[in-house]
Amino acid sequence: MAEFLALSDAISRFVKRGDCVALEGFTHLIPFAAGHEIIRQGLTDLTLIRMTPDLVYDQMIGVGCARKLVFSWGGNPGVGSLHRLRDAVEHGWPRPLEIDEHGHSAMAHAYAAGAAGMPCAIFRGYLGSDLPRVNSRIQSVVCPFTGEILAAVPALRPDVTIIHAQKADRHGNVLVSGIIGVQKEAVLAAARAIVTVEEVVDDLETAGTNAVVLPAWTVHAVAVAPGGARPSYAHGYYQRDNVFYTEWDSIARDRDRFRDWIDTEVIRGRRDAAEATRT
Amino acid sequence: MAEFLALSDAISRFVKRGDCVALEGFTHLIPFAAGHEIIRQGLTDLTLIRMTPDLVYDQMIGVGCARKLVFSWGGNPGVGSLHRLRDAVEHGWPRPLEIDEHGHSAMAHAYAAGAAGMPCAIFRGYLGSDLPRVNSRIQSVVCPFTGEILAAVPALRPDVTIIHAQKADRHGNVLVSGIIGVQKEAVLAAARAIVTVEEVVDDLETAGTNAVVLPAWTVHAVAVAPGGARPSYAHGYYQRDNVFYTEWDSIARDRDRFRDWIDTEVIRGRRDAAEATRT
Amino acid sequence: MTYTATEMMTIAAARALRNEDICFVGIGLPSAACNLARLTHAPRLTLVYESGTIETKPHVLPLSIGDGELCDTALTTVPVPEMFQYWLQGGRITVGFLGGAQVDRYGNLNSTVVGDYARPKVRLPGSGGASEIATACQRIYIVMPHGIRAFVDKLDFLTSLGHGPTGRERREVGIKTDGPTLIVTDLCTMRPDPETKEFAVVTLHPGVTAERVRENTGWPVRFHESVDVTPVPEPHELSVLRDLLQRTAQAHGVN
Amino acid sequence: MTYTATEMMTIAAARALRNEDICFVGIGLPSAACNLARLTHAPRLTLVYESGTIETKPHVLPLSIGDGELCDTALTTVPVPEMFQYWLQGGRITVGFLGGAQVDRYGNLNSTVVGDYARPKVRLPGSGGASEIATACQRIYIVMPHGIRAFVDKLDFLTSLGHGPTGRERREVGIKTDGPTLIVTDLCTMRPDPETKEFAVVTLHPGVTAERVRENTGWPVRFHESVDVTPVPEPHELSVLRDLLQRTAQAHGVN
Repeated sequence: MAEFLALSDAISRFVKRGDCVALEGFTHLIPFAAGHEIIRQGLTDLTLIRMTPDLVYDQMIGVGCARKLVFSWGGNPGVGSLHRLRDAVEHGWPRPLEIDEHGHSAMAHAYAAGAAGMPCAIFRGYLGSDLPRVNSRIQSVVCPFTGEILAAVPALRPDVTIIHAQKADRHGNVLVSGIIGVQKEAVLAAARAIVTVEEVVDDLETAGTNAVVLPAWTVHAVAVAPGGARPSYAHGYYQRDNVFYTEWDSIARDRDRFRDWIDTEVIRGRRDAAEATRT
Repeated sequence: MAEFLALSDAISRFVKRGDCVALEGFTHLIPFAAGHEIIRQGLTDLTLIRMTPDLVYDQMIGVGCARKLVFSWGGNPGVGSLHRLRDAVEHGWPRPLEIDEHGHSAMAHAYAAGAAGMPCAIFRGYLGSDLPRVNSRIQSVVCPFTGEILAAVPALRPDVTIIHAQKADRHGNVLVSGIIGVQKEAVLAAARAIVTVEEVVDDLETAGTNAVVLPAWTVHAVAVAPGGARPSYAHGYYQRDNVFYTEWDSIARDRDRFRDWIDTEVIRGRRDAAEATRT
Repeated sequence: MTYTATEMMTIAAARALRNEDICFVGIGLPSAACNLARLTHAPRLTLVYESGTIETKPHVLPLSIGDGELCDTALTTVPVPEMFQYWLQGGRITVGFLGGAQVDRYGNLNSTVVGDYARPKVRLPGSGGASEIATACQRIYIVMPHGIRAFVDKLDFLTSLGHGPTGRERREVGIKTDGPTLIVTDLCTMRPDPETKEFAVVTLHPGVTAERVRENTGWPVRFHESVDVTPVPEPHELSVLRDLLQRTAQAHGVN
Repeated sequence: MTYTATEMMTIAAARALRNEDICFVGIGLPSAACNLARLTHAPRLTLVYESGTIETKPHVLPLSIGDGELCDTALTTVPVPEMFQYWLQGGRITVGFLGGAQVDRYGNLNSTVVGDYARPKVRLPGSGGASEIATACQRIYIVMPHGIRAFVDKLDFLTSLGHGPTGRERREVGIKTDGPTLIVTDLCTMRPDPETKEFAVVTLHPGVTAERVRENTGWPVRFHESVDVTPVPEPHELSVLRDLLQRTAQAHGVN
């Protein structure tokens, strides 16, 4: 049952060194505030899962949080490379990064399988691709009715999933809307789930609709974090900061400039974050 | 691309003798008007697919439309037996009925697999049950990662799916809301889809939401049929006629009384139906 | 206050539910029991119906599993495939209620046919969600009126697995959920032996004799070493249940 | 009107789309081409983005595949698993746009690594949706600027299947969709040979010589027996494209 916690308490209580952690949000509602809190708490040896690592994982990988990355597209959307991710894979800086690489379809199916309590997902995929040659976690099964060979991947079962959502009600029920990505699946697939929200409201106002609602009993902690998805966006609250996404390219290209940015904006930004939640 | 047709034209154009037909709607939005039109058009040798056959299939089976039934729960919900279904299975009246029997989980997975273009669905099911012993269309696959034996069923791929929905817009896009069952999956799994609707509106008013909308290009015909789900219900329009569901028990118990009812209410009711759509 | 055997059965089933439970509810007696629990001692009980309605708080009992009332009063309504995939199979349900035409001493259930499958004497409705509810929920509560044709020595057909034909199959297949842990009838309540998994009577409803249970059970039924009397229905329980059923009858226009 | 090579490429790609198409759109050039088609000759063109937005009509181009603009202007927005299950794998998409760091003569694409997979010289973003888009859509259009490091004799890694390493593998595996039927570059357009599936130049953009295409292609590139000149961009096409890109730059505050 969801508990309302300060973000720093939610992270320290539910995320442990060495955990398998998914911060999801398909371009929309990316939980940056939670990612920054993980950096501030100095968590390491994490296995990070995310379809599109985006800037948040570039930052976490760049400071050395991660031992391994499970992903399907690792770029700066609309801009180019994730330079910290590339530096880790190409040069092992600041530490070597193991990768478990898939396609989007595989990852989406694997989250759905995790949510459904299945050990694996099957789909029609990877036909003719080299990916199964380099990833032993891509296998196959034979359809017992048609003989067709189908791709199989293990279900994703994070220790912790963290998402950002628009609203929670006072019971801790959560509403996600707009581009909803794999957020529901990632939460339901996880052993523990943390949701940061823009605001807490009396009523989600979804009665009788088919809105995407996560009941409070599927979530362990709700943390109020207004702006918690910036520089990505929260539909109905604020827009994507495309200028920052573009600027990130030059910040992340250079190891020193990156470290300065983390120090200024994330580590020393701790006080600002704390103040923000107090208001 | 959806064409607006009279219900009788939609049925005569898209449903053929011997077709595999799914009329879906999980208790809610059951397409009775379309089922009655199939009876009036004297279509036979159909394979009928439906999770919960309900009264609409009791009626279609009772007049002899069906050669085979694919289903997972064949009762009169809240009341008792479907006597026409039982008569067909127990005594071959008015003709023998082959059955392909599953559980709800299997049927739901099989529709989803059909919508997803898969040849089969896998799930954790039928453990210890006798159903796989009597239905050769229940097989298994082994998870290549854990060795777990999982149930497998063939995807459902109806020749025609028919559903009833609340609204279409003038392009033929369809909105379904409330208890949505497997309607979306059944439409997307089918080669052809017919949707009857309560009304046509200028705007579905779902912009920016995650409402269940079927684009016009997934539907072949839209037919306006106000009250087309009666005696089941259309959320936001009218309620379930529980009295009729109860009365059906005594109507359907007796072959003669059933035939009288069909003759009076469905066959001779044709005129009424035609008048209803004219107003 | 006087009460009927069915009221006793419904109330005994309701009492087994806790605030923390997330309950997969079937129509009929289970629905009455779950809503009675919600309206009395377990106001935070979470009810899930297989039609896709999650955390529903119906004011009247639904006649069908997909009545509009369930959707109107739900926290959210999901598609049926999602219900079976993410919610039932996903392992989120603590208690599933089941019944059937036949039950055996190990809590296995038949809701498919009486007689031979290919040439049935009685064609029953079939599994519905039961075959997976039986193995995916943490615990199964069985609610069925006692009777010699329902409490049978051997099922005609095993639709939904209890503890298996010999009481061992569930564990042998490696199923991690508990299976049936309670049977509530109009005569008594029964619990399985921790080792053999055979159900034994643990309480007799007030006024019911052991003999009457024996007469209505198709196997040599065992009794727990200390059989208690089921606590008599409280006036509060009875009045809430009767109000609920009366509201329901009025709303449905049935009787 | 003068125009750039990139404008020519975008316009040539847009012209290949029809009103009846249902298009799986990637970010960048494909998005510009698809929306240009929608704003000119194919107003009923249906655009689907992998973020889940169906039938979207963005006023400005999205910078990312999941911009709010796509959702605001969509007929409906579905979860990402549903997008890949029911919409892409379900066989509902007629045209998929792909690009990559490398393409070979059979339209196979690499968007994974330059160099060895385990010790890459350049770690590229990876497949994203491409490995399944390549086989699930009815047709694939490839849009990539010409260059000797991109149009290669042999891929470092095959991310997304075109017609296969020898042009036969697609058919051999039994894939029923057409695969790549068009490559549009900043120099020319190419189509595959019906038999060998090797891509050959069918039109050269105005002012481009065959020699220049040869110099920028890493294999001995073939030319169709009658190579035409790509029709020059119409003023209307150019002005709609430039308006779109200008609106987009303003909206994003980039440049």
